[in-house]
Formats: sequence, structure tokens, C-alpha cells
Amino acid sequence: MSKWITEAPLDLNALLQETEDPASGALVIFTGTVRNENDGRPVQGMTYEAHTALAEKVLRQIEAEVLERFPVRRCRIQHRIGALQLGEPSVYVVVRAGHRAEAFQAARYGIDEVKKRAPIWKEEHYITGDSRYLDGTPLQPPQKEEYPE
Amino acid sequence: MSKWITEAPLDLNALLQETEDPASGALVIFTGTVRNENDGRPVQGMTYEAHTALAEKVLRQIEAEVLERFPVRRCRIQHRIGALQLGEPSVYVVVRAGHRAEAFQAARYGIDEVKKRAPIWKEEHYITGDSRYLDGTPLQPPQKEEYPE
Amino acid sequence: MRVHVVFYGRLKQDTGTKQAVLDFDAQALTVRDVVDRVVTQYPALRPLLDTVACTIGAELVSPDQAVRDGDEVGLLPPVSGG
Amino acid sequence: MRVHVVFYGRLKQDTGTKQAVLDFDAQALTVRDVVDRVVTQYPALRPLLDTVACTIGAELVSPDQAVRDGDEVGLLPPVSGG
Repeated sequence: MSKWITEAPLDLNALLQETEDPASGALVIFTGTVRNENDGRPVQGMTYEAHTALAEKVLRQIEAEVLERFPVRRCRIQHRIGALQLGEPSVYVVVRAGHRAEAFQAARYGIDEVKKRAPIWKEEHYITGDSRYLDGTPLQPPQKEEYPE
Repeated sequence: MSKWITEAPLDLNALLQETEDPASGALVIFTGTVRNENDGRPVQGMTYEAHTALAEKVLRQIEAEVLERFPVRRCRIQHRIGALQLGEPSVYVVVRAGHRAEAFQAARYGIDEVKKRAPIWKEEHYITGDSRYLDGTPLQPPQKEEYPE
Repeated sequence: MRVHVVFYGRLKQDTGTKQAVLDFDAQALTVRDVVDRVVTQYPALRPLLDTVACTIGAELVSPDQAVRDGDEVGLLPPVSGG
Repeated sequence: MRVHVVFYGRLKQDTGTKQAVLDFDAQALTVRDVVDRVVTQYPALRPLLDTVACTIGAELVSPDQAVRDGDEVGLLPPVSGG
């Protein structure tokens, strides 16, 4: 089980232990869970797929950014891949901070960036038996300057 | 163990089970935990005290308001009282919604209202052996119109 | 009439007690009357009164609220939960 | 030069495969050259190209990035995690 991308069911208690911090007074957790309908169509389950090597790097980057941009003390992000059933958590963003305002902001930033930047795809399976890859956000290629010749 | 105010350690997994909802795709959890310092003074622990009967009513009211004011599907709030050690959770606000924006807003509203309106008091115990009740927000007495003569 | 007064939070420190039992001769009594008596008995509370809220049972009440024999009146300082 | 191409997300459906192995005679190769060949082989990808990102190994790369013999080039459609 990787620290960022895993096929095993996500373990919130493990993430809470991992981020324990006696100097934090606020903890905000965001979780995405598989919904039973989307755009009016009854959903049976969801398959998540990742470009695992890049996804791990991106989630680590987002964790580091959260700690850099907000006055928070801990940030862990974990995303599950594979076949998920209704109600199962697909992603956790855990933030601990001295106080609540920054914990909320940082957790919101974390999940927003995951959705925009992590190379992960959802295939939605309907109770009618068919399935569909959900539309998403195009990844931005790196800026030319990052690769000087 | 009351659903809103309890002396027993808070049980997040129980709250998650209680709020399970296959139509929700987003879950936001806020937790307050006991910090090891405040205003620069090393803290050893915290005692929480409540006007239990009123506090239960207020937490239930806030849960109902959250469901009324935001397009969210589940809201549970639980506050612990008694002697808490460093790092222990004092309060949980759990919100489930279709999508994340409203889940974040609703959880933030919930904890803000708890801090303003729940008749609960913190006494901070310092490693130096002394203790202090923390300053807080005065409760508003009911408006006259609510008690017609 | 007998009224039970309960002190919460720092008011326990300010009064040195958790509760008090007060007896009144009056036929009619309001929360304000009870608070006046409490302050006479515990003058340390006087500077705090502006920020103290009152309950009867599980209800927040205004100073004009009638108090009945046997009621429990709570005095609640500013709250700091969370 | 031999390049391994991996399709992610809906691109697997659009191409009907998870990966392809492409051989090139050229001495120098860019990501753009690889993508051009992929589109020739899988014309269904052409209308999607504007929103497809490319990787070599664990790196997002620009179309000008050089590709070496044995590289694995990923084609990534818009992402929908969370």
C-alpha cells in the first residue's frame, strides 16, 4: 500500500495517527465517496485508474504546497484506485492546523488541486450495465522554461 | 452516551456509520483537538463543562439549521465534556453532501455556530499546575417577541 | 418561593460555589429579581453581569421571564466550546 | 528506436487497446513525433488531441521533449479523480 495511491480500502484511522500533532487544535478531513447517481443515472459502482507514478508525485507536490501556502501543520492526501462500491471513500485529504480557518481553506485547496492535477480517471458503471468515463480537466503540459535546452 | 453531549471519548467511526448516505459524494469532518499550548503557555489538558440540557438542544438546532441553509444531506455534531488529554478530540462536525463546496461551507458554519452558541466552557490546565477558564462569546438572551405575555 | 441557582464555567470560581439555594418572600418573581439577589450575595459577579446569560431548565430566558417556585436558574458566562 | 505508448482513461476505449509498441527509423524523436504516429494509427484520437497530455515515465512532458529508445510515453486524457 503506497502512501498516496493504493488499491486497498483507505484507512482514515491510519491517516489520523500518521498526522497526530499536539500543537494542532483543528483537524479538517475531506472525503470523496461513490454516489449512487450522477446526472440522473443510477450508478452501481466506480472504477478509478491512475498513472500511478505521476499521481504519487502530484499528490506529494500538493501536500507540500498546502504546507507552504497555508499556516497549517500537517497534510496527507491519499487516493484509492480500482473497483469501488457505492459509499466507499475514493480520496482523503487530512489537514491539521493551529486553528480552524486555515484548516478549512487548506483542505479545500488540497481537494481542488487533486481534482485538477492528479492523473486519475473515473469510469462510472450504471445499473443498466453500461459504463462511461467521466469528463474532466485537461492536464497542463509543463512550461517550456522548466526544460531548458 | 448522548447523541450530542457525551463524557465518553468521541467515536468518529460511529458518526460516519450513522450518517452513511449513498446519495452523498462529499464528506467533510471538522474536529477540534486539545493543543499543547495557548497564548504561549504550555498546556497539560483541558476540562470541558456544559449546560448539558441546553447544549443538546443547541447542537440539535445547529444540525437542523445546517440542513436547512445548505444543500447538504447529513449533519451530525457531537461535543465531549470532562477532562481531555492533549490531542483528544473535543468536538466533531460531520457533513455529507452531493458535492464538496456545500459540504465545506456547511461544516464551517456548523463549527462556527457551536463556538458562538453552545453553552460549553473550557478550563485550560497548564503544566505549571494552575488553570484558567478561557474567554468566550456571551450568549444572547432570547428576543422579547419569543416570549409574548 | 425557593429557587436553585447554578453557576457555570468561571462563575463557579468567581462565586466559590457551584450552586446556591435562595428563598424569596415575593408572590411573583422574575429572572432579574433572582440575579439581583445573587449579585448582592456574590458581589464579585457584578462586573460580569453584562455578559451573563440565564436559563430556566433547558431554556435560555430573558430577564423578564417569570420564575416559579422550585425552578433551577442557570447563570452562564461567555461560552468557549469547540 | 522503439517506443512504448500507454493509453489512459477513455483513450483505452477510443483506441481499443491499453498500449502500443511503435518502431521509428529516426535518429532523433520528440513527443510530437510519437503522437503524430499514434494518431495515424488510431485516427479516433485526432479530435481529442487538444486535451491530451503526455508523460515519459513519471514526468509530464511538452511536445518538444526528446524521446529515447525504450521510453514509455503515456497519453493522458482530461483527469477526473477525487
